[in-house]
Amino acid sequence: MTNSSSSTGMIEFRGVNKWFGTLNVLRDITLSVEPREVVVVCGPSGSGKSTLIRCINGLETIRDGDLVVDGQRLGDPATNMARLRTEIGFVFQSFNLYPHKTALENVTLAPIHVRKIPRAEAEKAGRELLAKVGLADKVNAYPAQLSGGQQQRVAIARCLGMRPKIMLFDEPTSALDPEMISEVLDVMVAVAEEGMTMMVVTHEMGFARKVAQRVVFMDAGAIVESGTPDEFFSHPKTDRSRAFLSKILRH
Amino acid sequence: MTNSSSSTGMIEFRGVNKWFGTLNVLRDITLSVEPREVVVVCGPSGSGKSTLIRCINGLETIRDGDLVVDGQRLGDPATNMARLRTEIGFVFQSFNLYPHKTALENVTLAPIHVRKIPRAEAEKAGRELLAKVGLADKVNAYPAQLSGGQQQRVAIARCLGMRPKIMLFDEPTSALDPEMISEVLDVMVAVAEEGMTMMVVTHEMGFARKVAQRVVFMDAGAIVESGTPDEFFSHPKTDRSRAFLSKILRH
Amino acid sequence: AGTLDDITKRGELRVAVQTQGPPFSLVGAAGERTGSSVELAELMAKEMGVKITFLDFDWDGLIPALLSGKADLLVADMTPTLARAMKVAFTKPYMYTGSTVFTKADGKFKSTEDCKAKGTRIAVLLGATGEKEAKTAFPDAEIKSYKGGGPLLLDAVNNGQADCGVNDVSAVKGQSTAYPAGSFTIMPDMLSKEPLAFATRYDEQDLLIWMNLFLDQVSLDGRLQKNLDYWVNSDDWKKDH
Amino acid sequence: MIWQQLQSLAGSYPLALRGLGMTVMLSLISLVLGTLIGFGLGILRTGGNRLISSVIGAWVDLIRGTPFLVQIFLIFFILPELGIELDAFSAGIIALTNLAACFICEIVVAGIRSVPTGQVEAALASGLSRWQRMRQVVLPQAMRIVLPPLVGQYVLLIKDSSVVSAIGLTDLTRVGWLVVQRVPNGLLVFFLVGLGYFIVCYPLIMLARRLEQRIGAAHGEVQL
Amino acid sequence: MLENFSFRTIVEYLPLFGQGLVTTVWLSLLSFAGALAVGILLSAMNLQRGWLFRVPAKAYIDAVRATPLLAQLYFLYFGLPRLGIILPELVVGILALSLNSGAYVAEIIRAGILSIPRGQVEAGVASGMTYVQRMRLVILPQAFKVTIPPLLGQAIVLVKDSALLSLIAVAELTRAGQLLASDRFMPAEGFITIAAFYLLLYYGLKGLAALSGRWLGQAGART
Ligand SMILES: Nc1ncnc2c1ncn2[C@@H]1O[C@H](COP(=O)(O)OP(=O)(O)OP(=O)(O)O)[C@@H](O)[C@H]1O
Ligand SMILES: Nc1ncnc2c1ncn2[C@@H]1O[C@H](COP(=O)(O)OP(=O)(O)OP(=O)(O)O)[C@@H](O)[C@H]1O
Ligand SMILES: [Mg+2]
Ligand SMILES: [Mg+2]
Repeated sequence: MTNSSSSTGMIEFRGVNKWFGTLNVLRDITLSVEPREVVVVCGPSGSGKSTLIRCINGLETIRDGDLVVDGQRLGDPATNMARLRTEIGFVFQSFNLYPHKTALENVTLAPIHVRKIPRAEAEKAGRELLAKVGLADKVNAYPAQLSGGQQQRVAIARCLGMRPKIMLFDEPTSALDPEMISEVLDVMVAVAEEGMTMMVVTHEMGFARKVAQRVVFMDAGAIVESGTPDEFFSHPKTDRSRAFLSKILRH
Repeated sequence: MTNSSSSTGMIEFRGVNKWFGTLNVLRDITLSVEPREVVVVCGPSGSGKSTLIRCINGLETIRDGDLVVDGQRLGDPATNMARLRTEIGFVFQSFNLYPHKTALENVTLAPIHVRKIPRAEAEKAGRELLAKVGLADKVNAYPAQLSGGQQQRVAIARCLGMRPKIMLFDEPTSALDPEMISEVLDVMVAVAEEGMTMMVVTHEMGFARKVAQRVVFMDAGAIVESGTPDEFFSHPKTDRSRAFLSKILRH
Repeated sequence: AGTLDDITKRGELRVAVQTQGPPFSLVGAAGERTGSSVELAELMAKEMGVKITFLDFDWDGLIPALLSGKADLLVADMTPTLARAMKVAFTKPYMYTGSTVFTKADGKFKSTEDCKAKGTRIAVLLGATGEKEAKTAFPDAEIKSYKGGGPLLLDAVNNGQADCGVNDVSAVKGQSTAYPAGSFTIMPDMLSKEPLAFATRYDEQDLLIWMNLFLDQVSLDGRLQKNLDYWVNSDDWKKDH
Repeated sequence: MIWQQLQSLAGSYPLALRGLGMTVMLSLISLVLGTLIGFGLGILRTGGNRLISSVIGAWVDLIRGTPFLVQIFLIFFILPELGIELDAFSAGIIALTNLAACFICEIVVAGIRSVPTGQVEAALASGLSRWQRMRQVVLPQAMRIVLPPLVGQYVLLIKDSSVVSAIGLTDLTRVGWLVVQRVPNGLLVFFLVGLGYFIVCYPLIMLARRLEQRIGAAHGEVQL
Repeated sequence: MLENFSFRTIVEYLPLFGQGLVTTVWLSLLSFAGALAVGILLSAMNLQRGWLFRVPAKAYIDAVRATPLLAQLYFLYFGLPRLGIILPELVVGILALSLNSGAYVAEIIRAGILSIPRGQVEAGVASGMTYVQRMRLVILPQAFKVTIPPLLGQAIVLVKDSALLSLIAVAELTRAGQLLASDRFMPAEGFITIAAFYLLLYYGLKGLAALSGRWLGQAGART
């Protein structure tokens, strides 16, 4: 905590900007996520949601502004990124399962090698997690042998298995059917209630209403609106969010 | 049409079974899709939906039963699969864009080389299609430079660009936000109204209600129920589908 | 201290050889190293009262071995040309030989004159003196320089890839014995007369003087002639190796 | 005549065995060492340190770009001028190991670069250390790309080991040259030499194929 | 050997080195073109599902890879005449190098093709492309990128292997150095000059590989 800041935020964006070539993909992002808070990020496709949460564990570098995670400033030479990342779980939009490892191995790899949990114990926990997301019978299947939704559930289990302080989910239920969505969300809710900090990119408004303390709405790289789910859904403040919400409700 | 059958179905499954090792992923599927019909396939994750539609263009082979598409029996030596496939568009659950081609090239590749459409014409059509799915400004971007939802829209445009007789969509809107979903579905609806035969794996019940003539509900490799959207949503016949629907509605 | 002192102190004479084939240097059926030059070198070590160590290099490694001091002297059927002598010190010649022309016995090339026809394919060894002589003797012919030893030339002529071969006469005689008798016609006339000598370095003057003396001695007492008669001038060696 | 040649050849079998032994020893030692060093160099080279990476790159280029014969000459004949005296066998091992390491380095680099970035990101995100990322995620996937050319390289190196005859080691090829002087049937002699190499190399190729199939099966092999 | 290093003699021999270099270059170019052709053919055979093409291709690849070029050269140069086929040295040389390198190229191409994700093949199949179109438009362009570094490696091996052709009387670069070594007894001058020329060729090849990589690779690196 050498470079801790005055704020108590678990994740602190202060005037963050990012460019891809000439595209200003994150514009002046200022956002503070408190410990134990659950934040839902939504917004149109291409608005920069994935980029936003990829910045938090340093998969993307930012051009200017400060980003402080768990008291440590990213980009600071004193920050041990590998250590920090063990405290941040991440579920990728495209899963990124390890193709050469079975479902169980995908889940236990980091616990065994990073957390140094004994193999037997890690495997027991891994099996339980996979069972929780409905994959008890696919423990030994390779990713290529799994359906899209099954792969996504392995990815979620892989993240949960690390028991990090912060969890970042990038559209974690996109490949799931409604039935499975609610089961997986239940697992996530249970985790959230254990006191984890979560940022979830999702358009599952049911989930947002149920567990989120805050909804952040992004458009064209900027945070357009941010508020409690109630505020956001019932009294959207900007035209942009009203338009977005009307589509959801209509549909 | 040497091996045409008595039925007029555009896609005809007759007692189809498929195994992956010991797993009976498709059980006794019998299903007939009429020309110009739009069928929505839904069901829990891992129930065999992707496998079902992958069989239709021969990406998976079946063990027994008959599968007749556009009057041609799959697996029959007389069937020219490459020819047949030019009439079947397919949108993959995992997109499978060509990473070495730009968005536009992804869309025009098959029209130019398979349909032999002059390049200029194909590119004009491609640009229009990409604009329709909201990607006018990403025409020259490579897949790696696109967000998840943008990739998915390129995949849809790539399929539409072939103007096939039959279109198969595997969760075509999973990576999209609600706003974009409705826009893309509008494009698909417009296409459907031009008289295409469509099978769509999706859990967008809005889409199902709006354009589907029929909803097929699968579980554990078998078709559990099949009926008009009205019948299915209002009066599900089986316990299984009732349970599934209750989750959707609750959530 | 001179080279001879070093050799005495070491108790070992290090001789670089190239196992290029009978009759000068070869490996017998049982794997033993032998041949005319090899026996002469052994004789040298005996006279010095030290043991001998052969370092077996192929052609590419032979001169570096001498120049880098890995070997004290170099024993191979080497022609002491003036150009070469700019780099290494040769002893006085211990025998004379020369390049000769050979052809396949049942072929249409019967004499050296036949081989001078335009377009004749002449096989020679890369870098050997025969290569140069062939160029002057057969200006209209096509010279093919092979690498890898005399037997390869015989093989090439025998197979019809070349019409005539040019190589050292002793080598040709020695090596053709491995073929059925009468496979080759070896022309009696020689293209040239060339000396053969041992080589050492110019910074080893003492060794050079000693070797020259050695050659004088063995030719006086007949041991040189005995060696050459056994190995070069007859097929006697074939009985024993 | 053939019969007589065969008889003469049969007599040379101790020599042939010695040559084969030399070839096997030289290649075995230098392949093992070369693989270890080559993987190390490859990993270092992709490790992100500019300086290390370009130094390795320059060395690899130098070695890959020049004939092996010249390298072995420099080690055996020129190094002594700098006071490093080596016997022929050590010089051969050092030269071959260095050659192997450099070629394998390039192969490993290409393999590592072929692993999709998403995989590295997934490993980063779960906090695996640099070495764990390599060991658990990147290398196993890179091996698919690496294995075929790696074995190709092994086999090439076994054959390259014949160059050591230039510094006086009697390997299998050299034995061929020695024998052909007494048995002037190059075709036959070098057929047998070829056979000798085949006996050494073929099991290696088979082993690689087996491994490749195992890796491939786990990945869900492409059906073209 | 180095203290008396004579640049003057090297300059004297430069024309000879020049000729050798030219021979090595065009010989290697032709042989590599041949190797690519042989390699593509073999890998296409090797990737067939039926055994009729696959088995002979595999057998050929294994046999060539497991035996030294020297033996193969012997077989072609001295063996073919026994069957009544006498070819000029250069033809035999190019043939031997092509056939030899082709086996390695085949393995490299196969590995490159197998590294393409299955989804890519399926995308091609699903849009009705024929096998050839799929290969040409989807698989090979992606495979080539993975393949270029090992192909470069093979090209270098081939260029250096071409030195073996001096065995059958083809006058290439290495021979020029050997002449200097055996006429003048200046091995250091001879061999170091050869090395410098080969290094030159190597960087040339590397530049070409980088160019073709950029040309084929464009930007689509990840996913
Ligand atoms: N190559 C394979 N080998 C073995 N099993 C497989 C293979 N591909 C799919 N399966 C299994 O077949 C079943 C059906 O898979 P399928 O992809 O059709 O499901 P799905 O209905 O599309 O599911 P989702 O909605 O999650 O995409 C799953 O249980 C899956 O694990
Ligand atoms: N590597 C890249 N190079 C250039 N542009 C990129 C790159 N990655 C993303 N972009 C662009 O940045 C913008 C934001 O991308 P991002 O992935 O963050 O969107 P998103 O909000 O997650 O969208 P989606 O909901 O579709 O996943 C998009 O317009 C995308 O095209
Ligand atoms: Mg995204
Ligand atoms: Mg699916």
